[in-house]
Amino acid sequence: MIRSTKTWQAVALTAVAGLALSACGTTDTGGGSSGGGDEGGDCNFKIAAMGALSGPNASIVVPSVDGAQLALDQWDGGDCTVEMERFDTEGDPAKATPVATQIAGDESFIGVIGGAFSGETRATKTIYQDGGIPMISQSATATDLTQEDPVEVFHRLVPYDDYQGAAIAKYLTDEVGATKVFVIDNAEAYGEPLADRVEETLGDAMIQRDKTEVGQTDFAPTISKIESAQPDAIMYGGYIAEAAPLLKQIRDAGIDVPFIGGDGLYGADFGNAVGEAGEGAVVMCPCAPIDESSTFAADFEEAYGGAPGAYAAEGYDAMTVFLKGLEDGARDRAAMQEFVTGYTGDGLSKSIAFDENGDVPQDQVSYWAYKNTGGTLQPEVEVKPAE
Amino acid sequence: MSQILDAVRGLALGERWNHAPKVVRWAVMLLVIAFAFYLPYLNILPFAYIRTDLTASGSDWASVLFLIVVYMIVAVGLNVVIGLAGLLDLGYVGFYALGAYSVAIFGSTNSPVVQALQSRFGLSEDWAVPFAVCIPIAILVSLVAGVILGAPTLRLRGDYLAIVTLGFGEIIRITFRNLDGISNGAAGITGVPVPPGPETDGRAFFNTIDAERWYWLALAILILLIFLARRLEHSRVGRAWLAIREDEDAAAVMGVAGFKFKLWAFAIGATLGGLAGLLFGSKQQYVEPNAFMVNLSFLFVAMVVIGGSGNIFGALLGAFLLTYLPERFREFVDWRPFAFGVALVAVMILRPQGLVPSRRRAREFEDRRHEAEEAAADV
Amino acid sequence: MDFDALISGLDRHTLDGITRGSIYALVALGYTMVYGVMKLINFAHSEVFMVGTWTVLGVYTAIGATSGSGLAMVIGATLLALIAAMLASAGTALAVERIAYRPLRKKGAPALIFLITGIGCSMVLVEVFGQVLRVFFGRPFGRVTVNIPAVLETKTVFTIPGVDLAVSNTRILIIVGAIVMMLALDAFVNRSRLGRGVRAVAQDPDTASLMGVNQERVIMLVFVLGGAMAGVAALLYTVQYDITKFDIGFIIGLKAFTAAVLGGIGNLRGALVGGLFLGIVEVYASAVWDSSWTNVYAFVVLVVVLMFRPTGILGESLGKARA
Amino acid sequence: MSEQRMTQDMAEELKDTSDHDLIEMHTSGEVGETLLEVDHVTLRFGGVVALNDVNFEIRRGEILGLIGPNGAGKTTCFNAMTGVYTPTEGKIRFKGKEIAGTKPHKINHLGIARTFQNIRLFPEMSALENVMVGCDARHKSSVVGVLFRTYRVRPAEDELPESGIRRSLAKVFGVSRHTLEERAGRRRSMELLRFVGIADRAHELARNLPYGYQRRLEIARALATEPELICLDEPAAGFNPAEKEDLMGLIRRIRDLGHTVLVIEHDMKLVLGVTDRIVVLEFGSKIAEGTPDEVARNPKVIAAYLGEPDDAA
Repeated sequence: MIRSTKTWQAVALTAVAGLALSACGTTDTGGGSSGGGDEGGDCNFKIAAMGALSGPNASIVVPSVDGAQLALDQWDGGDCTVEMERFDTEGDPAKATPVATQIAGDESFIGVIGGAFSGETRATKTIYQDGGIPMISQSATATDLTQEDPVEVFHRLVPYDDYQGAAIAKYLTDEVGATKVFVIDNAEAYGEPLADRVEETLGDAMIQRDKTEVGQTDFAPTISKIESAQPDAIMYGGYIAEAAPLLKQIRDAGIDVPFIGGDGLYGADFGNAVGEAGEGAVVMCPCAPIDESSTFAADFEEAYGGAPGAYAAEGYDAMTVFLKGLEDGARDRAAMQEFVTGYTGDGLSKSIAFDENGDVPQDQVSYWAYKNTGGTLQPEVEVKPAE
Repeated sequence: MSQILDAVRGLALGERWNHAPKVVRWAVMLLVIAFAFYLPYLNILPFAYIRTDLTASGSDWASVLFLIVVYMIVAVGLNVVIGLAGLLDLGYVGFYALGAYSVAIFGSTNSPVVQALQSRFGLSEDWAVPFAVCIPIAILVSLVAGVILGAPTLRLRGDYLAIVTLGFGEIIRITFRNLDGISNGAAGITGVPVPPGPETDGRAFFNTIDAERWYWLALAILILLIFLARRLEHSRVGRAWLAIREDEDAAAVMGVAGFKFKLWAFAIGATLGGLAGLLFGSKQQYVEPNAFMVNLSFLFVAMVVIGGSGNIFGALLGAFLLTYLPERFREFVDWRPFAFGVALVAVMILRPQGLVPSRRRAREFEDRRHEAEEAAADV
Repeated sequence: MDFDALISGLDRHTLDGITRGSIYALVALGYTMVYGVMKLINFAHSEVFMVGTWTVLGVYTAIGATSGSGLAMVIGATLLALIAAMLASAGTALAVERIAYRPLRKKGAPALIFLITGIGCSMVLVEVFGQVLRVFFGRPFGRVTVNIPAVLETKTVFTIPGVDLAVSNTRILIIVGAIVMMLALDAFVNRSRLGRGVRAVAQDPDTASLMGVNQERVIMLVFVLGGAMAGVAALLYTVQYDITKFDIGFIIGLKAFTAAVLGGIGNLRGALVGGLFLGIVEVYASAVWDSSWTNVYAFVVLVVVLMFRPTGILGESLGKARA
Repeated sequence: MSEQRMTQDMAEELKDTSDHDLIEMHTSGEVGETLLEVDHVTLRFGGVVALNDVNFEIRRGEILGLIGPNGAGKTTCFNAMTGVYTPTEGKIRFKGKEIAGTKPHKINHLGIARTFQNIRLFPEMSALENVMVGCDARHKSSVVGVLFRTYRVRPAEDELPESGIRRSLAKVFGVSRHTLEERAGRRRSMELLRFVGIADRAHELARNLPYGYQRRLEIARALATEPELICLDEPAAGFNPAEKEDLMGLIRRIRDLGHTVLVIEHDMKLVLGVTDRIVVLEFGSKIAEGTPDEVARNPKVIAAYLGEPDDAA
């Protein structure tokens, strides 16, 4: 309700400013809200969280946005009033661009948490760059986001997929001792490059590669390829929806070799989807187990009624970086951008720093292998692919 | 709802419009167009409430308007195929994808094809096919695709055509997703070129922030296309399409070259779809295969049907509602698809002839309803 | 390209293809029957199947069946799940018919309107499981993949001698189940009085109604029968794949519809032939190349077949063959 | 022309400015020469012989009747002549050119038009539009021409617009063929509707027209394609005697316009009254041919129609 009165004011204001069309740019409504910021001192800002909050992939994104909200709720802002606005993109780049244009055009936004997925980030990072608004992604891991035409405003708390592929390969050779790995991917923007990188790192230790389709549930052709290849480990680059039936069918066929997937499988949903067949399956994730002494898990559970899901800690950290920036006196986007780029500090998920591309510095890249035990993912071992 | 519509009908707008002098009609049309161009700045209460950026978490109004107009172009094209020629095309997204990908593959410096051309002919790394050349390429590619798809399949009966075209849409998407060496596979292509224009404020004229310029561009194209589509509709060609839709065999005996005109309908529809895709890809500056899923084809068909099949203005209204409403009511996040489904079923049951049916279709509909009622009464 | 893999494992791939195709075929029956009688593509049919898979999960949960249950429990749970899935799917199909299609029929709406309404119904049903039920009941509803306990555990029952092909109990159940249901349905339509009504309406609705066939009843019947077959498919599907998901019907529905057209839409035996053919083609092609092109294989085969046989492999025989 | 404009133009069109020049056929052929030749045609479906060595010709400018009892093969013969069936043996030639295997719309372009026994109009198009579809068969404007008005023609003096600027523009740039064709097609269609006597309901949907109007609309639509040969398939079906009388007059007037007419009819009285020559079929074979008088006296024909020489079905 408060919001709507504010909107009325904003609209009225711009309406009075008249039909001098040339004067009001696209930012007119947004400009109004930021004008409203004057009433609460000079520190009245909004932070946007952009990602798939609805649709089939929401479960990977919502916990991280909840984590960010938790960080904001726990923050004592002093003079500052900060609000977080959630922008739903359904994970669809086409739906993300209007959102990004809106955020970039509204000066009261000082930072963006997201994009949660690589596709929408790819589609929107130039918009944020044009708007000069810093972004911290909690989970977009595509390599090209920073390695090909990087933009200054983009930062991320997770290392990119090249490292993940290397980490998986390293785990397979060092921990499993595999020499004949069967690599499968889902032919999508996430799974395929990941599997490519695993293949590259494994070299001769990979015996065969196969591709599947999103939405597929019958993997018989892949199973028969696995049977004749006789691998000693199987790697899958893809998401839970396909991994669950795939793994079940692998086990049904009596193939008992270790199964490992990327962070696309990370989350409580994996155990639910795969059932008993998933026992012992390994999921590689850039997310470190949360320090047991921290109250984060308990707080999160209290606030949102469930254990912190995928990237909740990263979401929390992303928000924390922006809030620290405000504490530090950053009062506009440029200052915030400068602050974020130079930020170092311990976060919930890891110690945070950004290199010149906005990536996690190479020496801090770390992965954890989680083993699915009794339906939940338990941390097994840390893997540092860059070493 | 039907009461409201009846009340609107009571105003007899159509009658008045038809009897208004030509000058008045032109003036009204110009006013409507001027208003459409003014829309991004609409801030007068209470009309400003149609904006999508007033609520928290809203999206940029001009960007939404742009998307609406792009989908309107799609609807105008699909209306030719479905509404006029009566061909059920469930793979329209394929042409939309082809348009978007054509401009990306030839115009982006990040495209594997452009890079291959660069190294083959020793061109600089900044070289790509100019945007102005990409437009005819995109149009030609979609047109040719329309003909290639149409030529073998248009002899099939309606329902078979539906599944074959649906398959075509999927084939296009999967091919773009899997061919890494041409379309950069699943990652898609970034750096899709934008139309040239004078630089303002250190940014390209068509940039990612000033979405209203994109909207105006698309709107201008849309108006031109509506004008052309109406020319077709009220010509020998449009009559041939209707005749084919009504009774293909009788039309053939009356000298209508059925296959030729169906192919034209398909090719014209494909071209418009490609043009819309081109605008979309260019504004987005990024194309990826997942933007072109089958569901989008269903959405397109729903636009044409819900507005009133066979009537350009119905199709425009359908495109507007189905694009605008989900954006306007973003706060309902996860409930939107459910509401969309319920609304679709409800509208179809309450108003099966569409919201603004063509007068022709409306009459046809009344007659059929009477027939159905009489048949029911007989039993 | 690996044709050797295809040739050397031909028996195996054929069995895989038949398994996959059996499910397509059962779902295809629903499309084909409704089409045969109403000349309508029932786009909501994929969700009728989806509802069936959730029903199976519900039954297992309710009676506490898990993998490793005793033989009596396995048989009891499977039979109960079968009946429940058939009822639920048939009920859903009937509900769609009553709520959505019937008013349209009364108003004499053109085919396109039915199509869009079907798509709308499909969205509603998907969202009921993906959103509405989740809001009220929480998990397992929602937009995630859900495990269904493998009550009937996969075991190799026998090995075909000579080719050394292991055949599991679940495969036997799927293939035999599908074929038995098909034969039963075929016999029903061809032999029974109700079935004659179905054929009469399919051939000529006007004449049929003059002959005293109640068209409304026939329409209800085909929705119920098609729905029940989708329910059977749902059980067999869960037996083989052990999962469900709110949008699981989409791809199966698409393939089943393709299979129906491939075999000759409106033709019951065509659904079987089309389903098996499509399943085998997909598996063969995936063995030679990979599965990321699966849908392309399916649709290319469809186009090629339709170019040579414009009304599908067996033609349209439930209704009269139209040129 | 837009649908809206139609309402305004309606009044003008309804004015009876009968102008037969618009709809007259101008052919180069000579009256009496062979137009269509059915040359020993046999047609079998599986084991059934539908036509057995049927042999006759249609001469330019005549009204030929094709009669026979039900199932005699009239419609089969008719379908073979309009390209629906290909003869098993024998040839069908139109102006010396074999027509078997030619697509229906090409046959129309050759100069053969037909009506249907069970009326097949375009029900959701107006009567005028139905006829305009027929006119379009002779029109040339292409899709590109319609879209961009590329093909310009220099209009005749009386085709120029009246007002000043438009007139000068038209003089300089010409007028698009589409515009001229559209205008001509419209006028011709109206004239045809007047000719068959249904101009008063030109703007009504075909499906809403009364039965008799629909029959006559079908004839107008067929005439619009400027056929040298027009085939009427049981045009009197369902007509009362007065209507039949009108129809006979219409058929004669069609011939007077320059068309050759083939009438397939059940009704002996109508056929005897209007035709120049008659071909009689029975069980797929020709049993008689000649003038109405000859045929009426032919014992085989009388036997075939035994008991119903004046079939008024």
